[in-house]
Amino acid sequence: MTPDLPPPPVSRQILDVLEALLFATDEPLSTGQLTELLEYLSEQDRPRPLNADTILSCIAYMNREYEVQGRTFRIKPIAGGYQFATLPEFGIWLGRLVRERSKRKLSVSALESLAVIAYKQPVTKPEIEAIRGVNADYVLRTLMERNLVTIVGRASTPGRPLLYGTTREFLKHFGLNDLADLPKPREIDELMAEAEYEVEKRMLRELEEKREAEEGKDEASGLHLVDGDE
Amino acid sequence: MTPDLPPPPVSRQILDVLEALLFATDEPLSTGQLTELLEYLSEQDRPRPLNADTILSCIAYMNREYEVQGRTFRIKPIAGGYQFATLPEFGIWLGRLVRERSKRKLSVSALESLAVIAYKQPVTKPEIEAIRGVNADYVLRTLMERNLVTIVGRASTPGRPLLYGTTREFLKHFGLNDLADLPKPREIDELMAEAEYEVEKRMLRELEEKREAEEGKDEASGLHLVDGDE
Amino acid sequence: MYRVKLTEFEGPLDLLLFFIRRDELDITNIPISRITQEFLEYLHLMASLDLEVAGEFIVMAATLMQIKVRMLLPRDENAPEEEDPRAELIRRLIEYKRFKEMAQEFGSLEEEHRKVYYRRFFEGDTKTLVEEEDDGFLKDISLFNLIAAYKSALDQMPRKVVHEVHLLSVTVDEQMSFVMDFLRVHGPTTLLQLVAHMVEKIRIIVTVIAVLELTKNKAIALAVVDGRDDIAIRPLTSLAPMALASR
Repeated sequence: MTPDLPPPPVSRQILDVLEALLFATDEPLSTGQLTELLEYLSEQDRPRPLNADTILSCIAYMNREYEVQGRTFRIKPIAGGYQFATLPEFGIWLGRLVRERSKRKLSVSALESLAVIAYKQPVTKPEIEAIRGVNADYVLRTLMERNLVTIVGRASTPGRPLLYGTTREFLKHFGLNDLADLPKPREIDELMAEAEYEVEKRMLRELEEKREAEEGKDEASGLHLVDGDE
Repeated sequence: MTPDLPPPPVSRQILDVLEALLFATDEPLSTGQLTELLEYLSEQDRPRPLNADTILSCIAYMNREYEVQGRTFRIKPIAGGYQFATLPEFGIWLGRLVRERSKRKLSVSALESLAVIAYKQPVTKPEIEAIRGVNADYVLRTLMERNLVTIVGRASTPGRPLLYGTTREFLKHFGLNDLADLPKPREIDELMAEAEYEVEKRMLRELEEKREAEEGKDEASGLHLVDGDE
Repeated sequence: MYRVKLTEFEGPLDLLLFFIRRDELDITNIPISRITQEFLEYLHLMASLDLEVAGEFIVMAATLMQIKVRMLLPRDENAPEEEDPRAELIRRLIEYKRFKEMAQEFGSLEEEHRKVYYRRFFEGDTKTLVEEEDDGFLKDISLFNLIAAYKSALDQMPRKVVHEVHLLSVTVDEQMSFVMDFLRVHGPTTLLQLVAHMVEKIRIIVTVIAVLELTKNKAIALAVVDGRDDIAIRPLTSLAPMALASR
């Protein structure tokens, strides 16, 4: 059914390792980097010669395989290296994915403002800005667009500034029944403070490591009772 | 050359879109999300029926293809969705390449606390502490910082303590599809029975040792501890 | 005497389980004096190494001694079916042991999954963006992220916020007129253009309020300016003819 491919330029094992490396990397890999990584292969498994040309012919071979097998991705040269990429004709489908991805995260500053509003509500913009030290216009707008924050009234202070508060949507997202369910400042401090016990445990661990290093001996686990003075 | 595959369950075009989507996603996609994304296909191109089962049979079909074609990755169920992942046997190569925070091993105290939270969720901090017998502030904070655990609400008991539960990231970290995939903890009865059995084992061993000592002969069984004096 | 080699224990229960495992004791029938003795020796050792003994260990030592004493007391004949003084501790030990086992299972799951890698570099993929309405903005943001953000906001709060309160005679009504006048003169504008010449923050704030007020009154309409942090403003009510001519 599938047209036959010429024999691979190197062993299947090398092709497999290359494929896995290119699949899992978080940045394009240059032929130099790939050569280096393949050097971990045992002497007899290594491609001969092991150089950039070998790598390039492997990549070309794999791409032919993907084409013949009707795969929707190829290994592409990107930024001085090589990387898997889906074929451009699927861009419209990936666009839908990416849109969702880019919307996923609230920015740090939006999250901080949201937190301030949640805890201080009803709160005016100047109050939010006083705590965060920066202009809050943009984040407030974003949060309101996302229906996490809403205008809840006006302060009775001069100028009658608008008051902001969180929405039902906000409660729903964080699994809260009502605002009283928000962790209290005291609880937050508890969560954020390092337990003293941990400090001791770390000390103990360090001591232990030092001793082991000194004694230069290996040990399994737990309290070891050693027959001491004899 | 390659063994023949059965005919695909849907048109090649649908398989291609699915493959491209799964290849390009950085988050597991659920069958629901995939169904939704496929709904953008024109009416006549859409798989019929377009539901979770159709998606699942497509994924199974593609994984068979990858296997037959000797690919080093598969579509894997994870955290309620599907995502491409490398086969574990290539982990050793990728470990050299990737130094990810998320690949960092969890400490014993983190694993213990996670176990308690995973099985008892939603669970309060005092409950976790009661089971482990130690303060849980630090470990809870670490687990939350790594997004393995989150606050899921408040208990209705006096003082309304915060409730903790595991996250999607938790499932992803352990390669689980959902909480039902967690290994089952042993029943208390079984542990009790085993404890008693251990005593018998010990008695048996002592008996054994005594006999061996009497016979003055060496032994092979790993049960025996060498005591030095001859 | 024994020399004791120290390693890390997850807590007093972990230490007790260690003694039980090492000496192959029956967890359901703990020899309480022996265990108490070993436990105290361990604490003593920690103290002799100048390690501060964590509170949990001291509480456990007290519990053990209390159980020991209760074991020595003659049973009250009248109290029917008095529970073994060790029962609660045994329950806790078994419960803990159970989760400790699961922690080990988690450890091997983790180990197994550490060998699996996901694709992580997507820059090469060509994506064609599609307009859709958005949801899922808060996906993956937990309550913890929220409170961490709150704490961070408070921590970074400017140490001294100098509020110079000098009374500015600026009112919402005034600024509403100003906005309408501005629109009359310049035609459709944007918020930034509107406040461009203003120096006092309070004046800007009041102007923004005025804009919102006018929006509410349907005197003007607002729209997001694409790609910029600005808001477009256009009048909805009919303006003086000169405004139309000016653009």
